[in-house]
Amino acid sequence: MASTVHHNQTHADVTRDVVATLGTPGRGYTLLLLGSVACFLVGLVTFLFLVKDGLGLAGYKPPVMWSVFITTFVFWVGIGHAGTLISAILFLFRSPWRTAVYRATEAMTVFAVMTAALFPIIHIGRQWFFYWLLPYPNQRWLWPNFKSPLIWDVFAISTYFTVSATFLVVGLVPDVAAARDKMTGWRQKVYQIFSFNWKGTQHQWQHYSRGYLYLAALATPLVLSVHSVVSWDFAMAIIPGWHGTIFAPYFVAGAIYSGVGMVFTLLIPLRKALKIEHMIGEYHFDNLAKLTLLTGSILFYAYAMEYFVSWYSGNTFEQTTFWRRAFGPMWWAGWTMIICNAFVSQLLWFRKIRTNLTALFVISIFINIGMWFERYVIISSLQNDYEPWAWGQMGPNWADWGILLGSFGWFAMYFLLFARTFPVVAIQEIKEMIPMPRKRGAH
Amino acid sequence: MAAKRVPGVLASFAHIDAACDAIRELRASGRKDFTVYSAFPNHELEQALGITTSPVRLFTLIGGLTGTTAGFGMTIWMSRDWPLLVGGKPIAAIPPYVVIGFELTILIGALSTVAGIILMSLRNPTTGLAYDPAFTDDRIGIFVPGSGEQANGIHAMLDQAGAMEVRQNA
Amino acid sequence: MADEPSSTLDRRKFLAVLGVTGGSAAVLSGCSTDRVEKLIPYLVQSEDQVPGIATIYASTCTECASGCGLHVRTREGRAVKLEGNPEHPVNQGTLCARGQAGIQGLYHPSRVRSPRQRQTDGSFKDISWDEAIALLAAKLTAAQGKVAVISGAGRGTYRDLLGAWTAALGGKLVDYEPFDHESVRAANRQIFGLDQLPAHDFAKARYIVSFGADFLETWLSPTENQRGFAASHGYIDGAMARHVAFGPRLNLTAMNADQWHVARPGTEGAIALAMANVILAERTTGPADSNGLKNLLASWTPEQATQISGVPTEIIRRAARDFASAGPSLAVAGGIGSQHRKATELCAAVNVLNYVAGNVGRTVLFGAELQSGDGYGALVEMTTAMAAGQYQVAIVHEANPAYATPKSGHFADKFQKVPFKVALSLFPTDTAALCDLVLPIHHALERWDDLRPRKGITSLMQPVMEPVFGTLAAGDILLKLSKKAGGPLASFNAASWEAHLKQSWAGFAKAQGNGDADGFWRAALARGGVFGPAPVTPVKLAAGALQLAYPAAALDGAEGADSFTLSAYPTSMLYDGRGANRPWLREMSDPVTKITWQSWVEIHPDAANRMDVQDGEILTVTSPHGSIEAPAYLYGGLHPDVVAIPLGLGSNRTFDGRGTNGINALDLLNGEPTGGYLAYTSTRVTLAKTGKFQAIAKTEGTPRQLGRGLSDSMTLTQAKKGMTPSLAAAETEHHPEVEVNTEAEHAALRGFRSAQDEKIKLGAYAEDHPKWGMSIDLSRCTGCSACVAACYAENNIPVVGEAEVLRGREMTWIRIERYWEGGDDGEPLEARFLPMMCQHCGNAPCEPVCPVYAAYHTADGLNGQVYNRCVGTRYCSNNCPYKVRYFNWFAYNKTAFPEPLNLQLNPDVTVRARGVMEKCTFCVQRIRGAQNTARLEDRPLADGDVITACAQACPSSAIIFGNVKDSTSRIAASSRDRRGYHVFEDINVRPSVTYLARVIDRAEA
Amino acid sequence: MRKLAYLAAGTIVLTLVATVTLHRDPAAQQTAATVNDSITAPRLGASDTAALKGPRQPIFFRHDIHAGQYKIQCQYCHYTVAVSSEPGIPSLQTCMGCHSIIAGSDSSAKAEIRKLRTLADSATKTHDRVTVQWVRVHTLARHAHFPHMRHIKAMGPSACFTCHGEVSRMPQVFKVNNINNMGFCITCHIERKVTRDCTACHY
Repeated sequence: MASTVHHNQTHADVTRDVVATLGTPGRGYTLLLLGSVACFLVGLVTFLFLVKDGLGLAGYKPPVMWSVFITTFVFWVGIGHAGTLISAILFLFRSPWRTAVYRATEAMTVFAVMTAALFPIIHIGRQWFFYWLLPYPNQRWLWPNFKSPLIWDVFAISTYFTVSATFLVVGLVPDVAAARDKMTGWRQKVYQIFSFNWKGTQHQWQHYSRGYLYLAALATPLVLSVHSVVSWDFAMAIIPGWHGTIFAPYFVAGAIYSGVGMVFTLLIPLRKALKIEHMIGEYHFDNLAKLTLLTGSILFYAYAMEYFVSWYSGNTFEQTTFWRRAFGPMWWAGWTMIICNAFVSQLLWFRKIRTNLTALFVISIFINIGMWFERYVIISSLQNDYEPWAWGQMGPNWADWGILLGSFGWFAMYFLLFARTFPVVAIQEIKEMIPMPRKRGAH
Repeated sequence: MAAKRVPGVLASFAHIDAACDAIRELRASGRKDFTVYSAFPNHELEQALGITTSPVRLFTLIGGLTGTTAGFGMTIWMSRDWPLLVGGKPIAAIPPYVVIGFELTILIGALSTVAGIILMSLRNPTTGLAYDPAFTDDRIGIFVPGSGEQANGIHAMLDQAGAMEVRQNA
Repeated sequence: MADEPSSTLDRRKFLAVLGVTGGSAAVLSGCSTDRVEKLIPYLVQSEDQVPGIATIYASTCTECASGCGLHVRTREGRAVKLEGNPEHPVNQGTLCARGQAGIQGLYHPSRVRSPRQRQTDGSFKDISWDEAIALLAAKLTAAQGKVAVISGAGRGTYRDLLGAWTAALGGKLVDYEPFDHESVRAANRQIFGLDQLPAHDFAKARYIVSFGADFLETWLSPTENQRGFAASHGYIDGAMARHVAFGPRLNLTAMNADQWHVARPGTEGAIALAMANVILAERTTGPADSNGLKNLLASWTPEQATQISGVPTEIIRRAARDFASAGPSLAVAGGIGSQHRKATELCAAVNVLNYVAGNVGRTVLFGAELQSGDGYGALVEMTTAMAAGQYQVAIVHEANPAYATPKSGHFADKFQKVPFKVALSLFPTDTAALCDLVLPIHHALERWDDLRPRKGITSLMQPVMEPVFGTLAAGDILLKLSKKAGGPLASFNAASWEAHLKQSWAGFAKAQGNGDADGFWRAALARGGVFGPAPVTPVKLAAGALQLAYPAAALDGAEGADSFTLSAYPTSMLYDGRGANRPWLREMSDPVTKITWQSWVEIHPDAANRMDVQDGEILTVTSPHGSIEAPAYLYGGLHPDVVAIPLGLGSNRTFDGRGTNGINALDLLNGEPTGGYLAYTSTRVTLAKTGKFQAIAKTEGTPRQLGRGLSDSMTLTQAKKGMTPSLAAAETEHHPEVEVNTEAEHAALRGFRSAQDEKIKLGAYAEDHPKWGMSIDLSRCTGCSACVAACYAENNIPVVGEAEVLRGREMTWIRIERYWEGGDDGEPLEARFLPMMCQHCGNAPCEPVCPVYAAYHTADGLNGQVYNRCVGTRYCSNNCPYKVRYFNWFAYNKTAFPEPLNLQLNPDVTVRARGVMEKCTFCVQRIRGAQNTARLEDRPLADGDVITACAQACPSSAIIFGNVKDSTSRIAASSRDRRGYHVFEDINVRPSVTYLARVIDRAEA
Repeated sequence: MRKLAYLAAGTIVLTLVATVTLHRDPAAQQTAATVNDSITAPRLGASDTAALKGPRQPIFFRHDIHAGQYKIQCQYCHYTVAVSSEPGIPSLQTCMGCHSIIAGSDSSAKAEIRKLRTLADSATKTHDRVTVQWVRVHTLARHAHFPHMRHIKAMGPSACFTCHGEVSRMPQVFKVNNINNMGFCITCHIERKVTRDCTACHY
């Protein structure tokens, strides 16, 4: 408990410090924000071109019908997972170290899913008919095909977005109220609205804490399901290299791994910028790093299994695929993924590294890159499936990179806005950790 | 909205045990209509107040079940409404529909939970009750409606229980 | 059918442009229905044009000299597809890719649209027909007989008219055909004293030897040859003819041989003579008067032949014995690609071989007299005369010698010595570009005409539609000129070309002993012509036979380590360059190399290693006569001492008027006629690396089967034993047969399937339906790609162009996969073909993954693809094991059919919009059409009511389509064949396409 | 409190059920095919066409007079409707078949028929292809194929009304049903229990 909260920190301190992060932004922040908006605009323009002239602008080379877009889609969905894991699952486990970091990670989740949700629209051939994927009543009397993993995606992603967004907002209410009570003038009015007139009466707390618990309980299986569903986009297909039973757990582990990676990338600079080092400290990163180590090792195992199974199956299609992953024309991608994910994560066995923020930050960059490439490599299985005559190479081009860049801009934009507008540290949950002062001393 | 202010006594405590004492006394004196403010949920307070489990869980349950039925109902009905054979699979195949059923369970379950929180909280409106910004910071507040002589009695009692400050508003 | 002769063309009003339904197909499949459309009625109702129903006119193909019969499918007064005329003896209902692409010549945007006159500054100006006629008439009168005429028109009434007309003028006429097979004729003259091209009956031959004759590509009458070849070489209950090929290059013909033996270029003759020698020596058979040859041939021992050609002695011996004993057998030679300085001697040798084996009169049929021109020699003669200033006016009709003759022959310069030059041409060809006056003429589908491809066959052409542009029939031009010029031409006074043709046909009718000229004409028109048997001329050895000799073929250019013998060969797609401006032929890829849109230089891998040349590296090829630059294509199917370059590209005028990319291999050749012909394999060239690279636009991913059993084959012995492909493979590879599924698995599957079947007793699936299926006999398929062309024409498949092909985005619904077998460490390189299209799987992996049911299974077993429902997730293509789904990355429907090419679009098939997936539909429009007709006639569908475009076109009838449930149908029978197998059987997708393994008659000694 | 909970759940269920059941499209109701008894078409002049529904045609051709008053069978002019997917637009020759004799009763009719005659002469005499350019009223989306003959075969000669409305009462033809509304086709196909296979129309 001691290390959760900075020693001799009072309730008032917590409120003060956190509310302090909501002040007017400095130049650095503004530049960052503008930068991310610019990136987003690049993506937007690229998208408009895709709609105008057709997907052909992107570097698609049959038989690889999916490329960077789906890669990035899966990447962002994955990022989301760490957030919900920390905020929901660790909440159920009453894990003390989560309180300081969960708000930021959960925000990350919501924005990551928002980013991911763009891709199903971007990557289809006739974007303007996207709504055909939804089961809405229409005069044709046509319904979507619920057997298609893509429809599962639609449901999984939209559910995931709604639920995690709700979870975030609900969690925010008391803290926004706290902020409100420190504010003056128009700010106060604004926060008053977002606090839904929260007062903190015993009745409010009674229903609130219960409801919050149930939300967490619902979100928990959701996290596990969403990336399983995404993994089935591949696993349900018959493509060698995709058609694997371990995909669901393997993807979920990967998702959390990549998510935590992103948490490092975001929090390490953030805590400095917002001067909340004393709230988010070594202790938290150490635990996060352990989580990374665990999921990283699961990935290690999964990779090993994939190769073993393909060899052991004696199935020539599988064998070819994995041989080419390691030694084919895209060997570099294959090894990037293995090194960044399976090997780099093993460094975290050492406490020294787990507690060295610079090291963690560097590693987190490797993780992000590695996990993007994992999806890229998986999709590259399409290059050499059953029909040798149709084999080909994938060749991303400016359009692919434009969209990728745009997605990062879009994500960063929202995250930055959030960090300055809402408490990135859960005020009331931290306070819960600090014992109330007593008149008659502690008993 | 400028609702008319409820007359009563508002005490603000810095010490949890003091607050609990006060609450116990109030309950002992047979009062239930008072309001306790705190910046975070606190077990001692809950015990002192004798809080019961919130009925929100019912919303979650019913919402969830609705979701499940909706999920399976929709998929199966829609597949049969215009039967189309794909990949030699049964027209209405259960395994793939489990996904939809599950997602809707979560979705509707979660939404109805939130609805529950809101509906339930509305049953004890806070409008017009005296309030102090410190209550979301580090103070615990107790507001007891009442006026005149009765109010003075409460005032004394709260003071004596160890409130940092007590004020009456008519 | 066009069964009435009235001259009015009103009945074929050209409405498509105005679009009753005509324009419809050209509109993309978006919901663009709100724009105002006009309905343009016919002025006069036509009896034989029912809107919405195809009308078919019989006609004749003019894409090469073989003169196949056409059925022209027209809709609302515009031709939409060319198909074979089943009654025509040459092609009997089938049609090659080049023939089908003829329709793109009709609608070609770069056609000359009005008469054009050269200005003093060299530019061209459009003028009216009257001006043009007046101008030329004046010139003709002034020329006083100094008129040279080069005619590419085949034998027929027009040629007769042109001949008489030229004679009347006192001018000289040369019949010019770039691939004229002069050497074959010369040899026949020498050996048999017959100056003609015989017909060859491949169907009857039991043993076929080709000495570099590409009879499946360009040699004489390819479609007819292929039909015959398939009939004899295709495996039918335990028997098939054997085909052995000798030659320097593994061309499509050699790829279809049971064995290909690489021979040094120019040495095939030695082998032929050796074989003849062995046959005579062993006296197995042969007519009596061949004894005279015995001593002559004695010197040509197999050993010597081995020494010269490099082909092992025992192979020659066995070939000789089998050749003699098979009877009747057939040896062919004189292919353009192997036409070297001693081509005549080669053909002579082969004549002797055929003679001693007793094939002449059985498989080699003299008397048919296939049409041919006067030969390259005659052309050169005329151009020399031109250079000498002996002509005032030169008229070139449908010929392009400026392109089709080597630069070193200086045709252009000599031709330009003629003061006034006229081209009667469809396109602004290289030759037309040199002329002073260009007169645009009708396409074969726009005019009345006839053709006599051989004795006994007179094939008619009729206008199937209004002319696309302001052109005239060449015949009418001649007659107009005659009227204008008068004088010697005054006698040509027919009212019109059509009248003249009818008149001459009246004579023909009389000659045929038919009184009712009109009825005769009517019948001929309906049938497509008058088809009788060709007379057979008895053949004896001529004196020339005893001058038989075979010296080594001389070559230009220095022999040497770094120099190679160049073989400039014609491809079956581009032919003499006529195909070069047909988008389909350019994109469909060459059947051998699978390269599209580009030129290439074939070089043997060993030589490439020696010179350290990579695939796609641009090489400078230099000969004594010129030099070209083209990317290298490493090809094992060559004699190591040979480089081969395809002909047909590198013209200055084409599709978009910007000239075909690529190079013209003729630039490297010697323009001097050798014995009256142009020697295409006669030059030594040197190669130099440029260091530049070019990505080669191949449609091939990986050319090896990797033991995945795609295109299965078995030996004749195995086939006779009734082995299944998997058993045969097990035997050949000496491993126990790999059970696809164990018995337990089979049981499980059966359970699973029956479960499936009762689960789908819902909606439309409950009723009784046919199950459409297809079978493809790989022992008949030659990889010629006629099916691909048919598919392009029938299904409005867009041409995407070189850049997109380089990104692997070609849209060929049916593609011919060409896999290599062997080739390394000494074993012979062999090719396997596999026509791959949507397999219409029972358990289609593409269907369940589509989120919007755009891909689904129809009740009659089709894998339906609903374009307008498709949102383009492309998941179906990812999940297709056969990779036969094609995506519209861009709005190809807007770019691929420039006006007026869009008039060819089939109104029964939606043109796919941008962003949707498309694929083979088993020609569902034909299925539904047949079902509609059957319903109107209250009858059930009969076997053969539905035939897919590919099956219809296939010259070797390798494709069978029909209802598998109907046990009496041909498809049901062939699906039961022991050779039948499915590709990737073990992933249990249950394809509807059954392949019958190819049978190879290996020489098991 | 429990009441509240049930209430909340109830509403959720209701909304869901509503979405899946209340989707039948009212637009997809057909006008019944009725062979109409004698009609006397109103007197109208070309000037009135602006007031009438439907696009204005180059010649004010009166379906109500031809098909209604004089009961000329649709197939007389739309000559291929029973055998082909295309109904067939009558050629000028067909019109002239009668109108070389019939010159029209009132002035406006006379005027229109005169237009027709001049067109017909010019087209046959001179060789330019000028002819009437009727404005198309019903244009089916290009990705849908509609075999007219099968519908005539199945539903009889007066089936035309089912989709095109009672043309025999229309002085100037206008669109009664949105034939590009797929629901319009499907409703009928369901009612008559005929195929709903996608590739029956889409290929």
